[in-house]
Amino acid sequence: MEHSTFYLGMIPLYPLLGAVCIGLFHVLTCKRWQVPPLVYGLLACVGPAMSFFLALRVFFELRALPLDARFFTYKAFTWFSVGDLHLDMGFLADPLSGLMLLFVTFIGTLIHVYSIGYMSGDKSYAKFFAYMNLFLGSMLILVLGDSPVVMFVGWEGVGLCSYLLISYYSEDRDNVLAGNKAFIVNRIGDLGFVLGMGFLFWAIGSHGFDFLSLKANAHMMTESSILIVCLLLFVGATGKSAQIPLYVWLPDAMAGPTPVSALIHAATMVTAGVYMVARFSFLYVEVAAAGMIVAWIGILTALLAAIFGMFQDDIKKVLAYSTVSQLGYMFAGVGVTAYSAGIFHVFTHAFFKALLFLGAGAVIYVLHHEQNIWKMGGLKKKMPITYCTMLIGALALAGCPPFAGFFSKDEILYSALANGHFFIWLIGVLVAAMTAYYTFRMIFVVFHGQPRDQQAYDHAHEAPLVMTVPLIILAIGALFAGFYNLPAIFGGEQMISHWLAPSVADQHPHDSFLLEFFVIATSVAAFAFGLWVAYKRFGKGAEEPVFTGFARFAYHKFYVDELYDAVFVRPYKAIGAEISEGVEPNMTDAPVTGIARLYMRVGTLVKVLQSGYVRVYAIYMVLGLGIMSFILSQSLN
Amino acid sequence: MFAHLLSVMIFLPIVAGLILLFAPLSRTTARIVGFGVSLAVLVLSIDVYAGFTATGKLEFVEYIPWIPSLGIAYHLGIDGISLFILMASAVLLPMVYVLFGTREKGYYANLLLVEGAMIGAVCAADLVLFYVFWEVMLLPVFFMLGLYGGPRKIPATLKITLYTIAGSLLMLAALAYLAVQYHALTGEWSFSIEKMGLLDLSGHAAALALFGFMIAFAIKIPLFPFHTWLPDAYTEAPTATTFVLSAIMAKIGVYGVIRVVMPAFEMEFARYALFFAYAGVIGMMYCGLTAIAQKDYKRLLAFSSASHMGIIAVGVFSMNVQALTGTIYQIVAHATSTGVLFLFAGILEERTRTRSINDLGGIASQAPIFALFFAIAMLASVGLPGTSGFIGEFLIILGALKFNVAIGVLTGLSLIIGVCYMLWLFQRVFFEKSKTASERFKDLSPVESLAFVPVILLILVMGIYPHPFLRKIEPSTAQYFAAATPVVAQATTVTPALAADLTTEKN
Amino acid sequence: MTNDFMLLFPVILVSLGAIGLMLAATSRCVQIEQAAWACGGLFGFAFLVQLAATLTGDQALYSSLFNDILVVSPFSKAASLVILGCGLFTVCSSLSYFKKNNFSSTEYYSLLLFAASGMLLLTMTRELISTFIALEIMSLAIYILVGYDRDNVLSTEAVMKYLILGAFAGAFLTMGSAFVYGAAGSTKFALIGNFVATTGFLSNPAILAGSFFILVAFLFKAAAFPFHAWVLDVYDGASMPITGFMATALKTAIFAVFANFLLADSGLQQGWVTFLFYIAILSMFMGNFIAIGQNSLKRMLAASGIVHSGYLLIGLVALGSQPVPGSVVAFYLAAYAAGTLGIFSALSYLSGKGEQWKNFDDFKGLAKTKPYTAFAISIFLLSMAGIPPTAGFMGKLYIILAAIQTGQITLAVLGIVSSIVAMWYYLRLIVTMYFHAPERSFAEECPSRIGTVSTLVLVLCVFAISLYPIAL
Amino acid sequence: MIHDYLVLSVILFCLGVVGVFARRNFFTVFMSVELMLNASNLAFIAFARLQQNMDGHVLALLIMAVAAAEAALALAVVILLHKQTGKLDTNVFSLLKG
Repeated sequence: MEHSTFYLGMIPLYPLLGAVCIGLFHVLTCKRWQVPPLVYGLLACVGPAMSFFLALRVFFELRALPLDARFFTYKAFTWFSVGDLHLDMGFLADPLSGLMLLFVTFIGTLIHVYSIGYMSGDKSYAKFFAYMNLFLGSMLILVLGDSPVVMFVGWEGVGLCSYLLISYYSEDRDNVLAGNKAFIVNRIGDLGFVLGMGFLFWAIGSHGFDFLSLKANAHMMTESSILIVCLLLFVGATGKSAQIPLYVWLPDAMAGPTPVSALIHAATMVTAGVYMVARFSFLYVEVAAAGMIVAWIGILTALLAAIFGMFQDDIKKVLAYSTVSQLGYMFAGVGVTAYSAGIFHVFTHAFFKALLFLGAGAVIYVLHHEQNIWKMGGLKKKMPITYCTMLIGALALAGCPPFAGFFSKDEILYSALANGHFFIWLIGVLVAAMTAYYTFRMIFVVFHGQPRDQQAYDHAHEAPLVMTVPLIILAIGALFAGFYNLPAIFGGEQMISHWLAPSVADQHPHDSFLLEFFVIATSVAAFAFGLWVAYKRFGKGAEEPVFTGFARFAYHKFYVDELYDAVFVRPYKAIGAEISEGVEPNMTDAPVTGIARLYMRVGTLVKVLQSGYVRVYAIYMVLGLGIMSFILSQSLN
Repeated sequence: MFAHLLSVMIFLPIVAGLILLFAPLSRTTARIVGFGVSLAVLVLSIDVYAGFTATGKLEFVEYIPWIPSLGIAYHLGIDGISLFILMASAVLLPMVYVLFGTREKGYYANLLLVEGAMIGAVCAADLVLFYVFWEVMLLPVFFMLGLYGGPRKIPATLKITLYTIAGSLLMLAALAYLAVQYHALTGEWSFSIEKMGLLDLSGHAAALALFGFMIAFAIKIPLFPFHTWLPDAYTEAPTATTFVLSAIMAKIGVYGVIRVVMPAFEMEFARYALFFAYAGVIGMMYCGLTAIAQKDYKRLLAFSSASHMGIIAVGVFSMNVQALTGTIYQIVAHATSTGVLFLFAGILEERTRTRSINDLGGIASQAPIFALFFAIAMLASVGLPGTSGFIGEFLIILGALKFNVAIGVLTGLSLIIGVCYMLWLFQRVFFEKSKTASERFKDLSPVESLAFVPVILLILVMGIYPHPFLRKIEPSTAQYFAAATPVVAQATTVTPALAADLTTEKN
Repeated sequence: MTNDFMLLFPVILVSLGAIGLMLAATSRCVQIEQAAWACGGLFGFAFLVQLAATLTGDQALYSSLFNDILVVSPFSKAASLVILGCGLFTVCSSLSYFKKNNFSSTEYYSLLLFAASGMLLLTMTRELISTFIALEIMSLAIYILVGYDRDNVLSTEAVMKYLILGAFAGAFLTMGSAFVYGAAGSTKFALIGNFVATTGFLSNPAILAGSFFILVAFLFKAAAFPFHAWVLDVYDGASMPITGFMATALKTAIFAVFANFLLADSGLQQGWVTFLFYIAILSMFMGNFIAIGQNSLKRMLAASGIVHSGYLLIGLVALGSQPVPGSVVAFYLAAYAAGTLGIFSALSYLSGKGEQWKNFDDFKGLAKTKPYTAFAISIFLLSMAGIPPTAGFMGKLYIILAAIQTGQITLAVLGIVSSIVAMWYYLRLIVTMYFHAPERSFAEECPSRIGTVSTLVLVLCVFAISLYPIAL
Repeated sequence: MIHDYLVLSVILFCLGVVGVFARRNFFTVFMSVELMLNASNLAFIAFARLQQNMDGHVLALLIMAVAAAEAALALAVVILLHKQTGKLDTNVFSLLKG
């Protein structure tokens, strides 16, 4: 390419610089005078905005390229090179990363704007925005990284930021614990990632460890090794994207400020796993088994999270579980090798889930950080804009045509069925119904019926403009994002699928009108059913139910957290304590101290021999003499 | 740049230290002198670094016969491996004088002595000279620990001293054995470390000698299960001593393995490498697990340091260029992260007068700068990408994976284990509500912050742009695997096995 | 013949000086101080002469005089250097010692000279008669010096024990030499060597028993394991300077003659190597174990002396491998002498009147009040412990090298192990001096200048010997 | 012929040895030592006869001289001991021990 690709490196750099500037500025000024928060807010919005425009530029430059060579890279510098391992700090722009780039920067910017309002009156305002910018930067590195290792840099970076932002209200121990949980669980995943990279490197990495050359050399690898690598990488994905068995951190992560939940734990970071699987699609398509495992883990997670979601009473927890569940869908999608469908769902999900979170945030904001839906109710009169936008988001999430969620979900379900995974499809449909149910349960309880907390209700009012505007914009996105990939049946030409085709190894089922129609029908039916049930139960306002039997079991999330705590956390701590109290002094250190003690003992014993009687000394001599001569005589004959 | 640069770097601090010991000076003067001298060393070291052209051979060589009849010589020289330990000590030690201003004269004098001795040990190219510095290194630590240590200092002092000397005396026997073998082989006496590479020893006696060396180094590193002196010593020692011990002295143990043991005992080394690697991994997990149960943050850091040394050891024994290079890199990273953490712990102790984690809390809100620096060092020590910790750890894991899959996977566990106790520590000390002890915690003064800034920057730079550093290391490490030595043979016997089931490549 | 006298010059000098002082003592006009200075000067002069002879003298390995009764070899030269040095520093420490204790007299110094002359002879003898005579010249003088403080019960007891056991051992020596003479028909080492070489060692019981007895006598004087018991009590009873003198000069002389005796013919050495092997090990470990339990510095040092005899025995076992026979032993002796003398010369002015302070606990916090002395003592201790860069380390290194080279790897390793064990009681004193709070102000000792100076000089020696090891 | 002398001298020597550690009186102990010395003298003379040269005689004479010197010293010590404690039992003198 003759045109310079330098700006590719700038994309992640802008937010990072923003973070550094804010941080330094804060550190230098905090001691002396009080800087108006708005300054930081605006400062923070600059970086993401710049990146967004650059992302647009990337997008258009990619468009300009011919389909078969639709990528370009920028190598900032040689990162490190040891033996036959050579790594550049390089960035890769191809349709996949281009798309991610677009909506990550777009939504990121919006949420920064939103945060200005939401975080107003928070004491460590600057810190928040520094973290947010840092996050965005790392996320962009993750997206743009041209080799697994560079990707891993962003991968861990976003993990760190999520930790910092979850434990943002660090006064409260629970928040910090939630943060630790997130970081550690993510680290477990990262171990998988690292080992995966390790095997990958020793297999084919010596021919170049960036995605392009890996893709080129993938054929050298054996089935088994590909399977190993894929699974290890998927472990990483489950950690980052909260899939079974590592999903437990995401609900707790809601401890952070709501914009964080929206940006990190709904729209962008958690989808990194899906993105990574799509990135490595050239490996996953090689072995069907890997894909199958991914798909099943995904769909089961979707089911489980949906079940939990039906019984939550914290508005953010409901959304959190719906996120997990939707992520499950995405994995199901990429698992059945419908990568574009998966990414498409990531795309749409980003809009409507961010929308929902921000809406919920607005509600929480006006109710002074009240999150329990059973303390809300009838808010639609008080805050109409929030209501409308959230309704759109809900419809999108529930998969009601023609909202964004419908198309993407439908795409996944269709390709699942079309690729012959009947049960995955079946569970998918079931989950769709449940999704509709719990989404509208939330909507009804929060906005319809009578206010449950009159006094709080009276103080409620519409959120400020700086918060509602992003809501509206996102709502528009949630409305229309779906049309970008309009399936043929609706006369669309699946723009995104075609867009992604160069970078992901899709395996398109032959389109069959009948099948597709059937799938659409079923999912619409599922949506309608879920909506109907939700309306029956909560439509006209309902009191907080008392859970019994299975419901109670589900309400406590099948006691999975307790299980993990009992099986992993406690034993770990117990072992640690045991070693430091028991093993260290009594076994490892025992020989040393033992020798020392013995040695002193001997010293005191030997003193006795020095009796002080000269005769005894003479006897020693003679005895020594005798023994020696005895030995001598022995040696003689 | 002038001749005898290394000698100057070695003896300038030693002489200055001795003068300080005997001259009746005020502690401020001592501090200033100490700071000045260590800065001078720093400048010289930068000169060395600039002049160092990574050829993989010894550079800045000085050779003066000492005991001709036995071929013992005053023989100095550095290569990519020693250079970085040299740099670490030269760069890090000046900080101490800035941070701890209220200590006795002897404290600073001993610091100078230990600096000189450590530089000497790293630069020595003659076994006897190496041994001399190796032992001299210990004496200032002995005195600092015993004179200025915590309440339970004397038992700790005796333990570390006797333990370490026991090890090094075994090494003495082993190196005598080497020399005699060399004499038997070539008919001439020599203690030159390079020439020991000509030996390829095997058999029981050689194994004994190998273990003689290994025990000495294992105690210094410390490698499981020879680490038991460490918690007491690190905890009771004054901060600077702990810092020196963990940041540099431990590394000289690793350096010894790389420099002396690997070339001389190729055969035996290759035979026992797996065993030692397991020792390293077990130590990593053992200490990592122990750390989580500590109530005393200095003790916790001590165990974490030991745990990381375990990983470094794995890198040494994995016997491929990635792992070895990673080891050297990790050595510096560990010095700048864990070592610096000890400095923070020292500041914490000075200001809160407590070492118990339970008495602390909420410092992040009291002292943002302190918290920020601590966090960066901590993240480096848990090997977060973008910090110096990651590069080394990644390379080591990579290499270990090639050497032996089990070792590799276990080494990987350090990603998790390290994070557990570090986050716990950070939560209890920096987050949550602030307790009485930490209520009025004073943030770093501008001077102190300034003292830390270079290291913090180093952590980040080494994480983001490691290439220039690695370029100086790699030639020296690559040498070990250039020729078809048994080490390489051993290493390659593993690789095809691994590669074969990874790739269908037929060539 | 003149050449012979030239080579013997130091001995002659010392013995004449001894006689002269003895005569001078009869007249009142000679002050003790003057005698001391004279004695010291004599030692110094002899030392210089010997040094000159060593450095410039003919490098012939053996130059035998008085038809092979005495032999001057580089080894004997080195040994006599050490002895003369010991004498010099003993005089210095005596000077500072007698500032506190007043039982000295002119004869004291002449006896020192007598003992020294005996030792010098002992380093050169290559023949049983002269060995016996030299040994006795030395011993008799030492006996008297040990019991010099006539009012002190302890020193009397010490001399009593020493006298009985010494004479006992002497009797063994004579009996042994009788048998050897009977078998070989001559008392010259060389001829005995030839005899053993021709007839073989084990074949002849007389040689066997004789050499065995002689060995016992030597081992007794060297305080090796089963014959070590006297050493603690005698050192404890004797006065500080004399203890130092015995610990260093006497040991040097004995090992010199021991080495000569074994060197004279490899046959004997080979014959006894196994015994020496076990005795070396036992001495090292028993010495250590005895030393651990001691609270008195003198007794600790005595016990450590046993350990060092063990090392020297290793040197004797490995005699064969040394470039210049006995070089390792001589070097080790020099190193050990420097350290030990240093400690004793420091103790001579620290121990106070009637040696009231000679336990570990008496030196708590010495570093606070007397930093330089404490530092010096630490250096000496480290040297004895064999920590670089002190002389002791080099000595140990040489011993280990020699042992390994002769294939005595077990011995080398055990030697190392024992020195690990030994670390404890050397460090113990350092810890006491530095890390404990002072319990008494060390005001009452006025360190005489001469004492401090000699100590300082010895510190320098400790480093000098290690940094410029004379390639023996 | 010679052998009888030797046997005798050995017997004397052994007697001396036994005396040294069996008896407690300082005098007796020292006399036993002298006995040992004389035993060796006897051996020397005998061997001198056997070897037909004079070295043995020389040695014997020297040994006598030395023995005399030692005896003198021993007597001095005896006087000291007696002056200080009034006893000559060697077991009394065990202040230095341990």
